Amino acid sequence: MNQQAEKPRMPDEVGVPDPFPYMHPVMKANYGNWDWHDRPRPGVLHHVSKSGDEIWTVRAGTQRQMDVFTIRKLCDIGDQFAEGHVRFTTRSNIEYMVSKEEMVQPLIDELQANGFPVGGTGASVSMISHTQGWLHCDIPGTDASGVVKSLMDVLYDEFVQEKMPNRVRITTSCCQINCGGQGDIAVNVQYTKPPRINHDLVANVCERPAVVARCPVAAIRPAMVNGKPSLEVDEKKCVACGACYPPCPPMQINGKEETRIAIWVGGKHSNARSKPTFHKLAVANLPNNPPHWPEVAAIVRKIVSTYKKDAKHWERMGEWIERIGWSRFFEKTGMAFTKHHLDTWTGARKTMNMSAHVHF
Amino acid sequence: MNQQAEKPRMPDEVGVPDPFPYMHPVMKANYGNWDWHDRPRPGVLHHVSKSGDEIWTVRAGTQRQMDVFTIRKLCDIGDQFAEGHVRFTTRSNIEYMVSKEEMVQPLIDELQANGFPVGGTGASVSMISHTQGWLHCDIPGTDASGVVKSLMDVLYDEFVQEKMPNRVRITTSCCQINCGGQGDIAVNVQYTKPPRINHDLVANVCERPAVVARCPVAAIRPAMVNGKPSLEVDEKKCVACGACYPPCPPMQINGKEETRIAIWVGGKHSNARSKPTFHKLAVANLPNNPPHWPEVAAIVRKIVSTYKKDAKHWERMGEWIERIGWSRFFEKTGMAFTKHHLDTWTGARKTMNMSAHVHF
Amino acid sequence: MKDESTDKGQHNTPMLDELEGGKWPSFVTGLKRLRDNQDAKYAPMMNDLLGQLEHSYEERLGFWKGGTVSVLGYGGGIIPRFSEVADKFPASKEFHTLRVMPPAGYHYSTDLLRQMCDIWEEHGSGLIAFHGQSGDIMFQGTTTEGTQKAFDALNEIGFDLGGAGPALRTAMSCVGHARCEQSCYDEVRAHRTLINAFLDEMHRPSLPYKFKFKFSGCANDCVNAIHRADFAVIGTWRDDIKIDQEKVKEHVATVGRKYTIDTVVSMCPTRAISLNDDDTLEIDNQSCVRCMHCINVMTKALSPGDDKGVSILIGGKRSLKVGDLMGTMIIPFMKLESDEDFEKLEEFGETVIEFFADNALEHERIGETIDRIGLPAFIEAVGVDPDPNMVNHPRTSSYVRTDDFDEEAEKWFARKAAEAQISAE
Amino acid sequence: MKDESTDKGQHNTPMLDELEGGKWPSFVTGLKRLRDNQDAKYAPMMNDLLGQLEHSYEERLGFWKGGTVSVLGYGGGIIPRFSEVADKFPASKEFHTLRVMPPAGYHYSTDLLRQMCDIWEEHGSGLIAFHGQSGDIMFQGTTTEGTQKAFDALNEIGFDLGGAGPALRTAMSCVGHARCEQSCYDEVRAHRTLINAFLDEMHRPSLPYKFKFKFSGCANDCVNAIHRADFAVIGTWRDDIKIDQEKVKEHVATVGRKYTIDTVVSMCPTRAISLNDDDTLEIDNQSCVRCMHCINVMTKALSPGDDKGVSILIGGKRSLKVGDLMGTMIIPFMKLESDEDFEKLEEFGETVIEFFADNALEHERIGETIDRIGLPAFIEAVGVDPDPNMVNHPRTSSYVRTDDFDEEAEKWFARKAAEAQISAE
Ligand code: SRM
Ligand code: SRM
Ligand code: SRM
Ligand code: SRM
Ligand code: SF4
Ligand code: SF4
Ligand code: SF4
Ligand code: SF4
Ligand code: SF4
Ligand code: SF4
Ligand code: SF4
Ligand code: SF4
Repeated sequence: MNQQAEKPRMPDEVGVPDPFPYMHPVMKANYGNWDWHDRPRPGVLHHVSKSGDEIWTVRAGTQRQMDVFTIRKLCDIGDQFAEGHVRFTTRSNIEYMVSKEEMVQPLIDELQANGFPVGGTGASVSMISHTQGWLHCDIPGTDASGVVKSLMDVLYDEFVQEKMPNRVRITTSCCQINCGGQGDIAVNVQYTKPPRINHDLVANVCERPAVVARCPVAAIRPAMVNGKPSLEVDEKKCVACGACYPPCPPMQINGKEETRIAIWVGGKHSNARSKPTFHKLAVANLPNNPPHWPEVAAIVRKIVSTYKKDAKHWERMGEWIERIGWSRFFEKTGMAFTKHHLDTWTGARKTMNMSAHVHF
Repeated sequence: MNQQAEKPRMPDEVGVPDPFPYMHPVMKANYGNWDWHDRPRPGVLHHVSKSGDEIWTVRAGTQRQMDVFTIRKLCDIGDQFAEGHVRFTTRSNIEYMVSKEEMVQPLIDELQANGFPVGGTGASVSMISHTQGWLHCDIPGTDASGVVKSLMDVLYDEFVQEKMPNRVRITTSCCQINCGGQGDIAVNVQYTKPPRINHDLVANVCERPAVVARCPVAAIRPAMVNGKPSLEVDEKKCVACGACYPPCPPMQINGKEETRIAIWVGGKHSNARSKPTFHKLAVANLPNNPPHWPEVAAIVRKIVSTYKKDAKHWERMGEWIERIGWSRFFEKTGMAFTKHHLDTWTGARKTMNMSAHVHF
Repeated sequence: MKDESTDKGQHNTPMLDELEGGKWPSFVTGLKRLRDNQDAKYAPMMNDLLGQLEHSYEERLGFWKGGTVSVLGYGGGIIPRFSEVADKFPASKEFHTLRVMPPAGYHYSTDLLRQMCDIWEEHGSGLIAFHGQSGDIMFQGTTTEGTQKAFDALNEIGFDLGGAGPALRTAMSCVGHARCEQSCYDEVRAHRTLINAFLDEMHRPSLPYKFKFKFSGCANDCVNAIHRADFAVIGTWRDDIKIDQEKVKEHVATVGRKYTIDTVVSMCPTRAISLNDDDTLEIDNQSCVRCMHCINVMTKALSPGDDKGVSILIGGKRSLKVGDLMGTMIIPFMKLESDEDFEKLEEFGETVIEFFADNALEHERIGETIDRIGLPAFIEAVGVDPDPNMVNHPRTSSYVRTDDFDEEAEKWFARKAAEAQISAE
Repeated sequence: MKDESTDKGQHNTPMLDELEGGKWPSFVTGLKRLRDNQDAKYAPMMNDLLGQLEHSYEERLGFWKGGTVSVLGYGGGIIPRFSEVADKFPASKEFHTLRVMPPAGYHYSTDLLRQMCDIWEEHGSGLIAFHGQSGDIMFQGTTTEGTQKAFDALNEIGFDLGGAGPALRTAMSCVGHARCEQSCYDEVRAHRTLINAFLDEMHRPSLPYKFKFKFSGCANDCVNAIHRADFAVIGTWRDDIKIDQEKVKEHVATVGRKYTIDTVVSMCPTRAISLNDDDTLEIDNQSCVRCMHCINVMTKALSPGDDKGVSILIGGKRSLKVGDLMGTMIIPFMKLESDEDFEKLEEFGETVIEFFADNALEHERIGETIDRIGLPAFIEAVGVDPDPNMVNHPRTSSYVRTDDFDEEAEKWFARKAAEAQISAE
């Protein structure tokens, strides 16, 4: 900016880096040529190539939001026990690939000794997908890292063993936007009150037409308040979705008591058997209770253990519930079915049971 | 009205008549006490009661729109061979109930001798459900009786035998209102042009706000035409549904060439296996070609024979197509899949394939 | 074009004549029989009717228009038809239909049928349909004058008009209890109880639009109730499917293992059935959705449970305005055995009809009303508690205000506690 | 409340401290390690960061706000964060995140990871996430000044910023070809080809809203592409599943017949699988929808066919405005092996992005655009022919004007004839 002589460095727009320089040599050599796999034990995958090559993968949990010391510790383990190559999974687990079976156990031992749980494979509860929360986001209703840590502490045993009917993929989201997406279980912020508007700020901070346009139920209209241009919310219409808050921070949607947690179940991304599905409301209005969110944890635990006990092998959470019926799901998990569970959004008609299929 | 002395007869509002006086005695005696049934041959049902009583039912086709001579002939047969009790089914077939097995064959012989096809049971093509058409309705685009007669002539063999994978239930409707409802195959009028308005009549005949309200796409607006209050249609919006025609006959939707036939497949009412479904468009724009509707008949025949050859036992038309995929259905039946097959109506999103499930 | 109007004899009907060939019974032949019955009053009418129909076949257009015709004391039940081409076909210039309610379940004695024929030869065209798509006997073709006379005669032998217009409509019920082992309730009684309770709504149309009841004894739904009735009553059961394992084994022995797996096990919509290695069946009744399939296939080995009753689905209709709707499950289970049970059903029917009368817009079916106001508002209005069986699944959208969730949940828990109390007693 | 602002030392974090217990690795412990690394430039920042976070835990509110920060030449890729409580926690008043694209498939050498750590200790907070939900490496916590420096250093070792704002976003691809036998195409190549072709859209945001690609090697969809990508590329195959019947028999012998029926035969979504009496499998490949289930269960006995390629689904997103959408099947099959195949994929990607740029409203995802204009209009705009695989089933509504049906049908027949021609050649 000032009298600096140096010419500013212009970026080298390299784009997505080539992974081959970093890839484990056995994976590189057998790229696109794998034949089958099995899982010798929880946390370990064993892949066999058509060439006869084999590779063992050991998967371990991390806290995702990692300090460099943790990362370097993981590197040390990788250098010492695992040929210096790792990858991170879609769920922020770390994977070590080794080319010899006898390297598996020492690697596991070392990981465990350093507090990294080995597991997350097959029919386990894998790491919960993570969002930013109070640590970094500008609109959060809760803290993702804290919720995830609390839940993973509770679900630890189900991470390190494979005793579920099928994989359980949990997501958290720290506001209703839901960067965490769909899950077998989704722990999401649910706002319960319309935004409280700080009318003094709206005129300066918010592009009013854009805010009006964001509201999914057309509940916002421009208005003059105290002689200044502001916005007004029709509280009868407002579904407390919070969509107006990011483009207009003076429309505060969060509140110490008003921001609540809802738990959703039966979301599924894979196309295995059934088509992908959205998750469905299980319970709303749970308190947003740091640092341990015990009410949330209790329910997640209950859902997981009921699924574990009741579902058939390979049934995902949603498939299990569809089979036994939602009545029984609510009964077995001790939750309530309310009018709020009946969909009222666009296309609600298609969620109604227009058949005589009935579960008793 | 004039100097008539007699007091007018006031109705006796008896409502739905009690059927027991007319019911076959074995049915009456075993009302609510049946145990199992089988079908000894096409057109014949055999029901066994928990009491040990048995009853045989012989089902025969009729033309539904019956002259009294046909009805009396059916009565004669009933008196002579079938204990004087009959019923008509949901599909206008007649059923004779007999209490002894040895009465079955003579009854069948007599029905056949008189031109009444015996069949329509089990995995057959039953009578096509019937609407009024040119014979009686005030808005028809085609003739139901004629279409049904033409098709049943073509499908006769499939009525008298049970060689389909499961029952085939065909419906016809003589305008887009579709009194015939959903069917494994539905043969329905499909309008192809917006209504032609006779502006001179609108003011006298039509309650304009009611007509405007009927349009599902809000394509009608009140307008002054030649100085008279009339209606105008936005032809870009109009989906040629014909809903404005019944409340406003000057909005003529029918035309010698413009009224066409569409064929739909995969509607299902039963809850057996899959939930009930709506039928889906197979082909549109077929000519409305009396007296034999050969283009329609050819396609119905093709669909029926393909289903017969290809489906698994107990699969209904729609279930079969879902299994083999719509691509293959269009391929096997030699029909075209066009942009018009992609739904554009409310809730269309839910008809899209939001999965990687794909048929090749 | 043939010169029909000047020809005093029978109209030429070359196109219709084509429909006398083929093996299926011909309605044209029937119409001609009536035309040719020269002694009968209706012969000229049927001649012109055939003429007009042939004219339609040529022009590919219909030539009837509506109007207003009714019988004394009633506002509905007649479909009036006036010819638009009466100049050419004067004898059939009026050709009204009487919609008459049949005995529930469509049972007839031949004697009764003959009486009906006689009446309709006397006062009408001799053309009768068994039945219309809504289940009416349709006496088709009479004059305005004949309408009243025919009605009087039919009424004398115990028959009444059905519905038309914005009114309660004629209902349908399957053969059910009378001849079907799958039947889970007394369809005749339910059908007659409900319709006869609300006859006023049928005979003096004053509802926002039509309202139809249909009754099927089980989920096979042989009267298409879910698609085609505003109020569908479907038989079901709450306890376990009854299995005769010996008959299961016989079935497997007869049709084979693979075939049994393919047609029964694989076809169960909820994977509730498993084939044991000894060729018996294991049915997980908690997963079973009472679809009827396995019972349909193994009519001897399997049957519905003993704790029978009905489900009620509301809102079926065809496509006008919003598109087709099927009925939505509103009452998953209602016992239907005792007099009180039937009274409850009647009360619920009344509640729903009243709701419809008070809340539907003009020309709006109840399914559309539900669509418009939402399921939660509807069930609240008719006094039904939310139940998971009403939906395929709970909401997927977070766009809802849940600050009273805990109170709503309390209602559920209180209800469940009360139910547990009752069943413990 | 503790008097944090006056305390020159470390903030008390009693609530956060609670999260150091339990067996799962603790992010709090990690943050404290950074705070406690007194030599490091970032230690004060991390102390205040912990302080602000504790404050959030107490108040149950977030205290960051956005702003504008970028690196030279780029318009996106940085998530700027300014503290609203900087008076209390001044050292972390700026705490921006760099979104950096990882190697496709998330492969790292330990060496590379160490380099990244070093850079982030030098120019940032020492806090890194592997990875964000969109797949970025998130270097979290630096000042506006540090942003540029960190970027420069990362760029030097071959890394580039990912997406933020109304722009092309960072993509994700599953491990696929590198270690998975289910993989049906070269995910790395597809991922790099597409994203690197459109980098300009990522680095200089000018689209109506975000646009995400995701790549999964098969229908197991290990990167959640269908729900969470505007453009999902999913591996599939056109020919038959490969069966090793001997391995099938071994599987049945190991797990049992009943178990095999219950977990494989009954679970196939299209009843394409039948168990023969000799414990081999019969698969009806025309009914198979490539769901992967049976292959997942019998990894040794079954595998995808040889004629592999990809399906493309467009329009996935989360719930803003219209509610959640999943991608719709737009290209049921595209071969993806030769250079030309990859060029075609790139061309199609470009067409779609251009369509999006030209037609979407502001802040409208492409799924919403499709919803608004209808599928027929969308496919026409991107030059794709209608295909039955795009829908669960054809339309059920008759509300459509079909007078050009025959011409549309001709297109289909011509297309099919041309295809037959090609495959005959
Ligand atoms: C490593 C990873 C891909 C990556 O590039 O990072 C991966 C790897 C494998 N997945 Fe996956 N999946 C991975 C995320 C996913 C996800 C996405 C997610 O978790 O967010 C899904 C979709 C989940 C959903 O539906 O919501 C996913 C759905 C599957 C399925 C389908 C399971 C089902 O029945 O629905 C399979 C099939 C199977 O289990 O055999 C599968 C199978 C596999 C296999 C067996 C594939 C193979 O042959 O190598 C791999 C080992 C699985 C295991 O853990 O036992 N993978 N897999 C991801 C590990 C995440 C983790 O650390 O937990
Ligand atoms: C960082 C991250 C969460 C995480 O901790 O992993 C994230 C964080 C934010 N997301 Fe997200 N989203 C992240 C992945 C997602 C995903 C998941 C995905 O990409 O697979 C989704 C759902 C899929 C989708 O694209 O719809 C997602 C759906 C949203 C939406 C809703 C979009 C919609 O159409 O419904 C918004 C709101 C918006 O864009 O206006 C949003 C907006 C945001 C913003 C920018 C909030 C805002 O408007 O200020 C958050 C910035 C937080 C921060 O301080 O860093 N984020 N966001 C993820 C990106 C990290 C990365 O680059 O790797
Ligand atoms: C007589 C009749 C009821 C009546 O009160 O009139 C009737 C009678 C029986 N039906 Fe039905 N169904 C009758 C119309 C229907 C209808 C409605 C329709 O055709 O418009 C349906 C719904 C069709 C649909 O889904 O669109 C219907 C769907 C069934 C089913 C379900 C089949 C399926 O797999 O989807 C069964 C089960 C079966 O076949 O075992 C069934 C079974 C039966 C059984 C076997 C019940 C029994 O145990 O007695 C009866 C003999 C069936 C046969 O024909 O072999 N009935 N049945 C109707 C005869 C119509 C006709 O003449 O063709
Ligand atoms: C006669 C009959 C067809 C047949 O030949 O069987 C029939 C005939 C007419 N129907 Fe219908 N509908 C008949 C059963 C049905 C059914 C089937 C059913 O009840 O199961 C349906 C579909 C189910 C439903 O209720 O939606 C049906 C759906 C309609 C509709 C569309 C209603 C909707 O909401 O979509 C109309 C239009 C209207 O009411 O405005 C209609 C209107 C008509 C009118 C009154 C046309 C008009 O507005 O002038 C027809 C009089 C024809 C005539 O001259 O007799 N008809 N109509 C059926 C009644 C006979 C009977 O009483 O037994
Ligand atoms: S879910 Fe909401 S609060 Fe959490 S990171 Fe995403 S946008 Fe931010
Ligand atoms: S919270 Fe949602 S519904 Fe309420 S005003 Fe804001 S955008 Fe509209
Ligand atoms: S389908 Fe149309 S034309 Fe036919 S009877 Fe019904 S309303 Fe009349
Ligand atoms: S035909 Fe249908 S869409 Fe067209 S103007 Fe009439 S009611 Fe409206
Ligand atoms: S609906 Fe059920 S009870 Fe009624 S006839 Fe059909 S199969 Fe029997
Ligand atoms: S009735 Fe239907 S759902 Fe129940 S076990 Fe039989 S096939 Fe399965
Ligand atoms: S999506 Fe398919 S190919 Fe990719 S890792 Fe998962 S199972 Fe393997
Ligand atoms: S891949 Fe899926 S659809 Fe295909 S045969 Fe296997 S289980 Fe069935």
